[in-house]
Amino acid sequence: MKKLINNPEHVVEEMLEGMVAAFPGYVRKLEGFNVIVRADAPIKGKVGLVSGGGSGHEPSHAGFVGKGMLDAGVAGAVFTSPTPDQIFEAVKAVDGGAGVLLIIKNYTGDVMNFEMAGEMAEMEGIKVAKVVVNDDVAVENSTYTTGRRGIAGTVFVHKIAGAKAQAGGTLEEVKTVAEKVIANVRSMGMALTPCVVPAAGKPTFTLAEDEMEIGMGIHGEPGTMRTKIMKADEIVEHLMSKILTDLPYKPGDEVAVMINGLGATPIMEQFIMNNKVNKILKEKGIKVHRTYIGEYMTSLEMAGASITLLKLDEELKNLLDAPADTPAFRQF
Amino acid sequence: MKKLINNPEHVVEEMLEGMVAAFPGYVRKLEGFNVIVRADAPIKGKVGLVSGGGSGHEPSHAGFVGKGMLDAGVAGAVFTSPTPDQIFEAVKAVDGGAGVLLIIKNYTGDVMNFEMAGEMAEMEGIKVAKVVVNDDVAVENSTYTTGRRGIAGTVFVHKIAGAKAQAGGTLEEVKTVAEKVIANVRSMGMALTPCVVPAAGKPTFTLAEDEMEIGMGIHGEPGTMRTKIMKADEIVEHLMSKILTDLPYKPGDEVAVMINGLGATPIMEQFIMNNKVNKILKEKGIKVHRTYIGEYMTSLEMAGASITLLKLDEELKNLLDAPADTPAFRQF
Amino acid sequence: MATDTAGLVKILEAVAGKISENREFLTELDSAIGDADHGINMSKGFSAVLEKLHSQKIDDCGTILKTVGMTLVSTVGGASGPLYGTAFMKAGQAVAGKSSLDFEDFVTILDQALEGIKYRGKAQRGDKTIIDALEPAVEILRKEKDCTDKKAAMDKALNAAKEGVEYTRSIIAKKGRASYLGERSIGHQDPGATSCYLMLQAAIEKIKEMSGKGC
Amino acid sequence: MATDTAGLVKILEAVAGKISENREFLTELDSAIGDADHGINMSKGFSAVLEKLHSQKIDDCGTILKTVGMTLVSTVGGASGPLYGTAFMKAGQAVAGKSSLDFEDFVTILDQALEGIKYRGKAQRGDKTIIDALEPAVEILRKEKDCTDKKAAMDKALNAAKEGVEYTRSIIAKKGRASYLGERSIGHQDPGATSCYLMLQAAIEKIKEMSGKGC
Ligand SMILES: Nc1ncnc2c1ncn2[C@@H]1O[C@H](COP(=O)(O)OP(=O)(O)O)[C@@H](O)[C@H]1O
Ligand SMILES: Nc1ncnc2c1ncn2[C@@H]1O[C@H](COP(=O)(O)OP(=O)(O)O)[C@@H](O)[C@H]1O
Ligand SMILES: [Mg+2]
Ligand SMILES: [Mg+2]
Ligand SMILES: [Mg+2]
Ligand SMILES: [Mg+2]
Repeated sequence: MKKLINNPEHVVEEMLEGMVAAFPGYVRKLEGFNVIVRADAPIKGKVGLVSGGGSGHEPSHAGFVGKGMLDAGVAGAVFTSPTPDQIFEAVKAVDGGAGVLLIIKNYTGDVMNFEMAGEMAEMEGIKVAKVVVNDDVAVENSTYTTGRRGIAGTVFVHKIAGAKAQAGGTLEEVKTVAEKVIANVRSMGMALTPCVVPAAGKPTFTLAEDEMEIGMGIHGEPGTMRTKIMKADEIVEHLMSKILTDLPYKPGDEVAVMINGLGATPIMEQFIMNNKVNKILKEKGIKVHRTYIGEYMTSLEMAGASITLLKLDEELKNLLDAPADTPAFRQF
Repeated sequence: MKKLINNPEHVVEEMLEGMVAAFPGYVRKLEGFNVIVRADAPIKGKVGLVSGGGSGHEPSHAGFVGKGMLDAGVAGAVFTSPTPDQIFEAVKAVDGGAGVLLIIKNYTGDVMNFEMAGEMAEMEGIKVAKVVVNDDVAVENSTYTTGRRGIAGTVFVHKIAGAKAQAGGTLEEVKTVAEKVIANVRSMGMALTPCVVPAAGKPTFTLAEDEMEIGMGIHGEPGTMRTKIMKADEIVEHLMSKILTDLPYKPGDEVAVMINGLGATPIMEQFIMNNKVNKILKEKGIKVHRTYIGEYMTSLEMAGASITLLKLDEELKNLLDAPADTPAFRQF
Repeated sequence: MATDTAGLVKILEAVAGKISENREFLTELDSAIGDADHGINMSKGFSAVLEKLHSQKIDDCGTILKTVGMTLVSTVGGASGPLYGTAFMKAGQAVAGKSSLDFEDFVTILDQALEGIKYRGKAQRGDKTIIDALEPAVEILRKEKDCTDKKAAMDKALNAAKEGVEYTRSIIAKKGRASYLGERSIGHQDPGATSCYLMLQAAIEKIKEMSGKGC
Repeated sequence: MATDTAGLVKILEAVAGKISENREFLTELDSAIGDADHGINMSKGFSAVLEKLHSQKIDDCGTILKTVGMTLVSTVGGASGPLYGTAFMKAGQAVAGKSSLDFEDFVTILDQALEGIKYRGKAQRGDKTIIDALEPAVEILRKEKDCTDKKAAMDKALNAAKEGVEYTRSIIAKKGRASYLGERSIGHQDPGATSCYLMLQAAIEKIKEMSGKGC
């Protein structure tokens, strides 16, 4: 295991301290909790947005805490949902009287821990709503099972719900627009290499020198297909065909694109992928409103990337275009 | 070699196309050249800033083309300086009548190719000045040799010279402030793994599973020391001791910090490094004015990071704080 | 067969010990169809439980169980934290104020634990979860609530839990992380069902040991 | 011993062939103390040179050499592109307008090439660069400019270049990428000095071959 760390047991605390040291104007850490909140939280009258999950997906979620996006990011142990008491602290710290929206990625653990935190908050008289993001089309959808995983599309929920809250939306309105994003966002990823959870010290799966995994999860959950490495264009075609067929698209539709590096993917390769994404969309007559390229929802040092498409209407476009100023997401 | 590419021969072109497709509002590509310029170039009356070098360091340099930073980024083959004709095209495209500053990293090839381009431009009557960045303290300095390499500190030159040009500085003024940055910026890096140049298909060097290289260059040039992997804190101490002793520092001094991931380093680890950097500076009474964490000057998929300190005075602080809006560097 | 608060703590110590002994085993099961942390999470939680229980003397069985639940919730994380946490908290509510527990209480506790897990996780039997071990045991105990041979009833219940664990090998996971595997989850024993069985085993052994010969 | 433009093109073809044959070898040398691209860069450049020279007929030796130089500059990149490019461009300037070249011109060409490389790279003998091969050869040719046995003079010059290449093994690199290695650059032969020697070797062989017996 080659890592720039001191002690696997302390990675989350040291990371959060290093983050606050870097961005004191943006964020602060709740003493005794692995919770990052806006430096100026709570903001009176504004709906508070709380997201979080296991660590190892940086900059998600604490990196998106700031004006126009989240009010708090709760950091669990690496790849492990945070516990309800941590989430509850976050909720209390950011509630400005207008209620708090919990943005949850659809994993059993995350859903249950956030739910319990929500119950705790409601017992204290804080209005809480929640949305569950499930954008990963690699996983078959079914109401009888856990359903799809939440991956990089979550960042669009942060952005758009964040803009709505910043604009003064009520808890109900913010929740409604978050659900609209969830209904319109689809993602899928692939990996060239696994990653190593610091405390485990060994890779979550193994891939031969000429193999890749398609559709794996951001915690290294197995994917839908293991194949020989393909060319970037072929990989993009495969991912895009899954993403584009999961929602009805027609010429003239507009989308936001996100190419999300999983941790070890050179930016060069992310741009090469976007080149093909763009060509495919052009062929289909789908217009790209905005593109995001970089690391948004990583899996430690996994090599690979995910593609996310968010289908836009006027409301979503306006909210996506609104400014945001956070450590890891800035837009004028 | 595990890469998300199509053909090693076309990586640079496809990357640049993918970049323009992602950020059409920010940049465009000069037809037939591997040159990215501001979408609105040339800007009448503003000094033009041109930087560049081998590819593989993304987002350097094209990612920093935009308001408040560069006017053009010239992309050579991977790890190979661009040729003078390419640089010359960039100069012509961004000259708004006030002259052009070439920002060059100190590598023999880069220096000579930019110099020739400058000669070509002057023959066409374009005023050209140049600065050479040499921030890497890993390399012994001497006027009799090639001298120190230019690495991540170059991004501070882009930022500050860019702000000066944006504010209407003359070529002479922009050059002077760029040189002030160069005189005050120091960096040093380390690697846990090598990287693979696509056309070569094999790593530039090899490291055992428990080894790391300290002071290597961003093209995989050998470093000053190969040792067993150390804890992040020890690594940071070593790098900081080299950086902090290379310039006189006293309590009360102010710096900008950059923790630069080399490509495969999880953001988590960059924050952990910053935690220690911050503690060391605090102990010495040095004040952190701003911190930048992320990928600025990468080496493809190398795992590792560099630390950069820029010693600030009022002028540099003001220019560093000025807004910038580029694909890879945004600041309100 | 009855136990006071000290006895309850002893039972919980046995449960904690069992989990700690099986840390690697549970993690290994989770690595096949999950994310290789079930043993780690659970033993971290029960270490915290032991610390908590030893740092204060609580003279109410309900509060003891609620404390266990709250500690698990705030230390385990993942899926099993809220599930087992809710289970213990619900069980604690059901015996609130009692300074000693009898066999009937034991049945109530497991019954309420099952309710808690179902409420929290919304899974049902056959989804390849904790429930596949717990529900068969609870069903037997409910029927045998008024039996005379409590020991035999407990053994029968434990055996049913064991069979439930075996059964999880043959089915597709429909809840939790293993559900992403679809068909590929078949053939693997569920970590949560296994930890549930181990906890029951430790508790029942300790109860039998403490109650000497007969109840 | 004199050559027209066609002969000059043949000499350049021989040079290009030699570089292409030694593509791997030069790259290997560069991998020890540089970035493993010298052979790749140079052969890419000379492929472009051949294409350029074959796509148009130029009837002036100076323009031919300048074309070679400009092509190298715009295709090789790195350090060797501007260095060899400047060398050929300077050489071309020195024989501008000539439709044939004699031995004296050959000496001038190499002399000016050396000047070009020194101007561009600011290195001097002993820095472990191209100059360590080229300057010894040029010094001999300067002295022998008016000799009678031109062939012997060329052989002597080539030999001096070869010794220069050998010499680079024993010294520390002070310029170029290898200089970052400091002491560790000792023991390795310089790629640029080697490519320079190989080019001289190919040119001189071709000149001797074309001029038959005696000049
Ligand atoms: N909805 C659910 N209801 C009951 N048990 C569940 C549910 N989801 C998961 N489980 C149980 O949790 C176990 C996994 O626990 P653990 O590994 O600690 O959590 P995580 O999956 O978050 O890493 C599974 O083996 C399964 O028995
Ligand atoms: N300043 C200089 N003057 C003369 N020759 C030089 C100089 N710097 C480097 N060289 C030569 O260039 C060679 C390396 O060329 P090449 O590998 O093509 O360029 P790069 O180092 O940019 O990859 C070295 O072996 C050396 O002989
Ligand atoms: Mg887990
Ligand atoms: Mg090179
Ligand atoms: Mg697990
Ligand atoms: Mg080289």
